[in-house]
Amino acid sequence: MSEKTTPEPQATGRNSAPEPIDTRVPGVTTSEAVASDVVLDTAGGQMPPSAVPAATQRRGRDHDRDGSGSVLHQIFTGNAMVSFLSVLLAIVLGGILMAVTNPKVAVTAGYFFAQPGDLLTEVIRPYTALVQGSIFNWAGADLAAQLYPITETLTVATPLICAGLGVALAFRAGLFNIGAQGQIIFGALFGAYVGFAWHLPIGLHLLVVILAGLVGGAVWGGVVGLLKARTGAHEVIVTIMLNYIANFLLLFLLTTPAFQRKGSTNPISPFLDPTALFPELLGPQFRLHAGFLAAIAATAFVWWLLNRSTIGFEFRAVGANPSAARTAGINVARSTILVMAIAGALAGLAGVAQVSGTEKYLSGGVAASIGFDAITVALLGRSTPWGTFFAGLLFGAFRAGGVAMQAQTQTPIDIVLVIQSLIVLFIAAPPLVRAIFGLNPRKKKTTTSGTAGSRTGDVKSGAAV
Amino acid sequence: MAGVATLGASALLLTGCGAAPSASGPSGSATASDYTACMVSDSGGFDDKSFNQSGYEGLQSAVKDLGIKEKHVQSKADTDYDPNLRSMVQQGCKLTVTVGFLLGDATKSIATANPNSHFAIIDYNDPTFPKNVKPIVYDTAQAAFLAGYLAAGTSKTGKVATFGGINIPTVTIFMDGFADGVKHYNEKKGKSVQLIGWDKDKQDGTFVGDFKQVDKGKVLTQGFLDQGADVVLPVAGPVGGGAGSAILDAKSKGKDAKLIWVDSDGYLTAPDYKSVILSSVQKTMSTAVETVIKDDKDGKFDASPYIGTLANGGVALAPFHDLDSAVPADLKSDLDQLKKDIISGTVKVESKSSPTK
Amino acid sequence: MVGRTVSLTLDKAPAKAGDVTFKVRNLTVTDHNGQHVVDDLSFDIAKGEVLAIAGVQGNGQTELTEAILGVQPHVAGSVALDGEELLGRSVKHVLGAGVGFVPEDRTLDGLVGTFTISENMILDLYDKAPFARGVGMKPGVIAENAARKVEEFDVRTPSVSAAVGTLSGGNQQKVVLARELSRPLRLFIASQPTRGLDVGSIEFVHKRVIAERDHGTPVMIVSTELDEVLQLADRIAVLYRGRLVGIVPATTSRDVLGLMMAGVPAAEAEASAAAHVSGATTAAVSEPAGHEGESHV
Amino acid sequence: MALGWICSVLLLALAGYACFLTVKRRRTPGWLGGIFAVVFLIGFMIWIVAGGRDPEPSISLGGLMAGAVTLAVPLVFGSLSGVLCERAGVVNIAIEGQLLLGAFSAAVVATVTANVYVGLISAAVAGALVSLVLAVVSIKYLVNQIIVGVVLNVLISGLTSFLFSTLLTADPEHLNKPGRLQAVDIPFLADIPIIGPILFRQSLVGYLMYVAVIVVYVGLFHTKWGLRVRAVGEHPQAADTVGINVNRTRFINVLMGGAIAGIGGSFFTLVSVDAFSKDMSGGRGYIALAAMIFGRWNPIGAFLAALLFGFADNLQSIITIIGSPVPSQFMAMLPYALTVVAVAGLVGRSRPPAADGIPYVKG
Repeated sequence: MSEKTTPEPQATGRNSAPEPIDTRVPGVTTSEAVASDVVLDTAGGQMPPSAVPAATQRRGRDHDRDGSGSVLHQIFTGNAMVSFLSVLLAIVLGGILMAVTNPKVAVTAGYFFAQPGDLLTEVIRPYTALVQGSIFNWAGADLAAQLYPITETLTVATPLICAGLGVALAFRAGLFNIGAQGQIIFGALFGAYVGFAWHLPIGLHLLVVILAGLVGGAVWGGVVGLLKARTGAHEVIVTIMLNYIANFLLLFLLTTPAFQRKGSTNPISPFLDPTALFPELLGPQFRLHAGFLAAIAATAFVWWLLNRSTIGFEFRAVGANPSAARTAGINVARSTILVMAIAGALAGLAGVAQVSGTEKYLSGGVAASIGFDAITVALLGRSTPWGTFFAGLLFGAFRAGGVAMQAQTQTPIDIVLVIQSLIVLFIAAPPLVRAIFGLNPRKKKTTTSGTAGSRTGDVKSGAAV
Repeated sequence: MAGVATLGASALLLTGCGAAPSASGPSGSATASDYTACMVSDSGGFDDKSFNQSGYEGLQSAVKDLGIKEKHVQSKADTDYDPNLRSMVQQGCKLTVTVGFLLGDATKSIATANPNSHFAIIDYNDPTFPKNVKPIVYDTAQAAFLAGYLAAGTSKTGKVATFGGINIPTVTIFMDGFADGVKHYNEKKGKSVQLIGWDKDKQDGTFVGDFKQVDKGKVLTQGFLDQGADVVLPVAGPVGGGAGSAILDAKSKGKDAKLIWVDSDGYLTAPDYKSVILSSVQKTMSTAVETVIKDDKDGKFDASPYIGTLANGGVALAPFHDLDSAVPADLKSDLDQLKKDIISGTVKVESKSSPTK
Repeated sequence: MVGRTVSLTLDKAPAKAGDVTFKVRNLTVTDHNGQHVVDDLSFDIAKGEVLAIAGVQGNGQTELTEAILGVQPHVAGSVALDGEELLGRSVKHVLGAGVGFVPEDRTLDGLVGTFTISENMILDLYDKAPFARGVGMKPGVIAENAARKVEEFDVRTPSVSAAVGTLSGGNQQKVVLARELSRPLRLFIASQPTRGLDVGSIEFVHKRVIAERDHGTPVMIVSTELDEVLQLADRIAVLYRGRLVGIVPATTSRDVLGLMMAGVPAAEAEASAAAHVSGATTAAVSEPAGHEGESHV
Repeated sequence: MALGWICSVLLLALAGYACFLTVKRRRTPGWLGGIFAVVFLIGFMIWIVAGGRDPEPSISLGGLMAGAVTLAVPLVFGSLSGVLCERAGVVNIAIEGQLLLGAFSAAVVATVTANVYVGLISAAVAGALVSLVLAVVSIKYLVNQIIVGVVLNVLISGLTSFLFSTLLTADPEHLNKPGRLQAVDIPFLADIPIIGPILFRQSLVGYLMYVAVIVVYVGLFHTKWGLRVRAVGEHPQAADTVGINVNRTRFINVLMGGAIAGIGGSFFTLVSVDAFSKDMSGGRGYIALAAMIFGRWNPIGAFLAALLFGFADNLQSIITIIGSPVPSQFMAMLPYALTVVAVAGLVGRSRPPAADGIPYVKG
C-alpha cells in the first residue's frame, strides 16, 4: 500500500521550481518574477505538465505536480541566476573546447602570460559571430543586413517549433514520440507533391498544401497511435522504426519520375508552384515566411487544445493517470490514436514549413535532424506550448548563429550541438549548477531541499490559476 | 566533460609561458592577396573521403600556390545550404565553390541575387544557371568503364561486385560505367564475368542506406566475397573503408580479393588499404577547383561548364601501384586502347546519370 | 481498523426500500487466464437501499464493480439499470446512465494526482454542460463548481487550484465523493469508501452515503471492513472466490458473516455459529479458515 | 512458388489467430511469434529469390549468419546496457551516445598508446563516463532520465564530430589509426560446420559479448545481487525497507551498463573497421533500445532480438546482392518493418520494470 499512497517524487526538474526568495538574484526583482509567473501561467495553463510520459512510468503513480516551468519561467523566476549560470557554464566549456582544439589558439596559448588578450580574442571571436549571426549584425551595411540574423533565427526556428509542439503534445498524453522525423518527412512528402503536381488558384493552393501536409503527418503519427492502442506495441520502438521506413520511402519516391524534375535523374523534386508557397513576410531578401505565423498559430492552438478543450483534458488525464482516466469514462485508446495523429499533424506542419517556406522543393534531407532536435526543444520547453515555442526560438538562434560562426571563424558547427545540449542539461539540474559555483551552502541536503522547495513551488503556481 | 575541460585548461596553463611573436603579418610563402575563395560542402562534410574532401584539397592547394585567402563551411544538413551560401557571400568571397547537386538550387538562387559574385558548383549542371555560375561536372562513367574492364580482366572467380551509399546519380554513375565496362569485356573476350550489386537496366542494386555505417559496408563486402566476387568497387564515401577492411580480412585468410577506390587515388588517400587497392576511379576535382580559382583570380572567369572526361584528364583510372604485377600486360594494353577508343568516341559510354552537356 | 477501536455508530433510519431498479443476472467475469473471477452472480438492489458486498479482499469484488462500470473486458450475463442493459457498454455510457462510482483505490483510479482539485471535481463530467460547450471548456464554471463543492464537502485545501495529490487521503476521498455525488444518480457504487481515512473523515463519508440512500438511490458498498459493512448495509451479500455465498440481512451476526466470508453457505454458517456459541468447536470452522488463508493470495 | 503461396496462407492464418487472441484480450503465446517469424522469413526469401535474375541463387547460409552476428554485436552490447539500467529503474536513452563515445575513445586511445587492449578498456571507461553523467544528473539531481539520455546523445554526437573535424582529420596518423583486434579461433569448436566459424571465430569483443549476455542473465536472475537489482527496479520503497541502498544500486548498474555499451562501441573501431568516422554508430543505439524492449527487458530476449535484427538487416543486403524485384529502398526497410510487425502483431504489450524512469527519494 505504501507504494500507492506515498507521493512519488516528480521525475523532472522538480528541483528547478521556484526557490524561496532569499536565494534569488539581487538583480531580479520580485515583481519581475511575479510578472513572469503570470505570463507563464497563461502560457502553461492550468496544469503545468510532467515532461515525463506517465504511461512510460507506472500506472497510477501519484505524481506530484511538476514545477510550473518552461524556459521563460526558469529564466525569469527565482532561478534566473541558475539559468544565467547554466548558459555561462555551457559557453565557457564550449570555449575551452574550442580553445584546446584550435591550432591558432594553441599558438597564442604558447605565450598566454605574455599577451593573455590574444587567447581570449580567439575564443570570444566565435561567440561574437554567433550573436551576429542570430540576433543583430552590427557590422551590417544597412538596416536590412543588420536585421537579417534575427529573421534567419525565426526562419530556422519555425519547423523546430512545429515539430517540438508535436513531441510536447504527445508527452503530455504520456507518449514518447521519437517519430517526429518520420512525421516531418510525411508532411513534406504530401505537401510537396500537392505543391508541385497540382496547379490550383492562389490562396487555395497553399491551403490545400498545408492540409495535405497535416494529413501526411497525421497518418504517420496516427499509425503509431493505432498500433499502440490496438496491439499495445511500444510507441518508442514503433516511432524509431517508422522514421527509418519514412526515410527509405522518401528516398525511393525521389527516384521515381513522379517526384523528379523533368529531365533530371537527381533525387530532387520540382519546385513547388509559387501559389503553393508561404508568402515572404519581409520581402525577397529575407527568408522569413508566413510559416512562422503558422507556427505561432500552432502554438496558440496547442495551448487552447491542452488547456481549454475537452480533448486536451482527455490527453492530459490519460498522460497523468491512464487508469483514472479510464475509470472516469475517457476512451484511452481513442485518446492515444488522436493525440498521435495531432502530434503527427504538427510535425507534418514542420514539413510543410520546409518545402513550402524555406526550401521550396523536396529532397532526401528535407527533414534534416529537425525531428530529433524537436525532442530536445520539447524537453527544454517542459512540454508546454509556449515553453516549446521559446525553446524553439533559442535553438533556432543557435543554429542560425552557428552558420555565421562557422563562416566567420571556421569553427565547426558541431560545437553548437555541444553548447545546446550542455545548456539543456544544466538548466534541467539547477542544484548541479549551484554545486559547481558553490552557491548552495547546504550541499548535503541538495536533493531533499530541492524537492521540498519544488513542492511548495507547485502549490504556489497552482494557486496562481 | 569537466574532466576534459580541466585537462585542457591545465594544458593551456602549462604551455602558456612562451614569448609573444612580434606583430607581423601572416608569414605566407606566396605573396598575400586580398582575393578570397570559399567553399560550401554538402551534408557529407569535408572529411567524407570523397568529393567534398577532393574539392577541399583543391581549395587548400590554391591557397598554398596562389597565396589567396579561403573560407569554408560544412553543411550539417540539407537545410544549411542556403544560409551557408549567403554567409559566404557576406564574408566577401569572390568565388564560392559549392559541392554536390544538392546545392544546385541554393547556388542558383544566391547567384541570381548576387550577380557580382562568382560561383562554381561541382557535380551539377543546370542550363538555366545565371552567367556567374560555373558548373564543374564529370563524366565519371568513362573512367568507371575502364575500371569495370580492369576488374573483369583481373577477376579469377568470374564475379565482380559494386555497392553504393544511397541510390543517387553521383553514386550510380560509377556503377553504370563499371557495369558497362564488365559487359564490354565479356563481349570482347567472349567471357561471362558477372557483376553483382548493380543492375543497370533497373537502375537498382545494393546500397548501405547512408554514408555513415562503415561496419555495415564491411558486412556487405563480406557478403559479396561469400558470393564469390573477388573485386569490389564501393561507391560510398567513408563506408568504402568497411569494404577495404573486409578485403584485408579475407586476404589474411588467404583469399585473393581486391578493392577499387573511387573519387581520389585510394593508394594515397586511404593508405590503410593500399595493399589491396587495385586502382581507383579518379575525379581530379582538386585540379579543377584550383584551376577555376586561378582563372577567376586572374579575371578570366567564364561560366561555360567544365566537363571532366578521360580526354581532358578530368577523370582517370589511377595507377595500379603495388598491384601492378596483378594486371597482365595485355590487359594493360587493352585498357590503353580502350581509353583511346572512348576518347575518340568509337566506344560509347552511356549512363542515365551522365552530366548534361 | 480505526473504526473498530473507536466503534463508530451511525445514526441511520431504517431503509425505505422502493422499487427494484438495479438487477444483476448471471454475471461472470473471466480473467486473462480463463479463470472465472466473478462467477454467475445474481442480485438486485432496490431504490433507497444499501447492499453491502462483504468478503475478504481478492474474492472478486474489484472485478464485480469494474464489470458494472465497463472496464472489464471479458464479461457475460446481464446488468440492468432501470431496464437498460449496461453490460458491454462503454464506461462513458454507464456513467452517463446515472451510475456514481467511487473506485477502491482513489490514487490509482479515482484521481489524477497532478491535476488540480477543480479538474478532479469534473474528471468524468468534463465534456458535459455546464463545464463544456462543444469541445471548449469553461474554466470559470469549473472553478466555481469546485469552490462550491469544496465548501459543501468540507475539503481542507488552500485553493481549488492545488494539485489533488498534495491533499491528505481523507480530503482526496472527499473530492472523489463530491464529484460522484454531484449529479443525479440512479445507482451509487462505492468501493472501500473509507480505506485509510481518519475517524472524522470516515464519519463524514458514511453520512454522505446514507444521505444518498435516503435520497432514494440504490447504493452498493464494497468493503472488506466488517464494521463498515454492518454500519452501512441494509442487506449484505458475501462474496467468496467470485461466487455469492449468500445475501443476508444487516442484522446477521459477525460470526456468521465471518464464516460466510470463508466460504461457508449461509444456513450452514448460522448453524455452525450457533454451535460455536454453545461451546462446541466443529471442524467446519477450521476447514474453511484454511481456504481463507489461500484466498488472500 | 507453391511453397511461397503456402507460406502466405500460413502467415495469414497465424496473423488472424494472433488478432483473434488480441481481440479476445488473451495473451498471444510465445511460440506463435517464433513460428510466424520463421514462416515469414521462408516466405519472404522465396518471394524474393523467385523474382531474382540469378538462375541459381546461392545464399550462403554461413555468410548470412556470420554477417548477422557481426551486425548484431553492437546492438547486443547496447541492449544489455539498457537491460542493466532499466532493471534497476533508470531509463537509458543514452545508449547511442555510449556506443559512439566508446568507438571514439577506443580509436583515439588505441592509436595514442599503440595498444588495442588499452583502447578496449578506454572504450569501457568512456561508456561509463557517459553513464556517470546520466547517473549523477538523473539519480542525484533527479532530472528526467529521458531528457538526460536524449541530451547526452546530442552532446556526444556534437563532441565527437567536433573533435573529429578539428583534431582527428588533422592528424589521423597519430590519433585515428587504431590497430585491430584479430579474430581468434576457439580450438575444435571453430571447426564445427556452419555454426563453428560463425560463433567461435570471433574477436575478443565478440567473445566478450557471449560472456556479457551470460553474466548479465545469470547475474540478474540467479544471484542475490540480481534479486536486489530487480527489487530496486520493481519496488524501490520495499527494497529500501529491507536495507538495499536504492540509489547506490542504480548508480552502479548505470555505470556497468555504460561500460558494456562502451565495449560495444569499440567493436566499430577496433574490430569492424580501422578508424573512427563521424556518427558511425548510425542510430544503432536506438535500435538497441528497441531490441531491449522487444526482448522484454531480459538479457537473453534482448540478445535474440538483436540477432533477429542483425539477421534481417544482413538478409536484405544479401538479397539485393542476388538481385530482387523489390526496389532496394524497400528492401532496406525490411529490418524495420519486420520489427514493427513483430512488436505490434506478436509481442504485444510488454511491461517494463515497475519503477523504470522514476527517481527514488527516500522517505
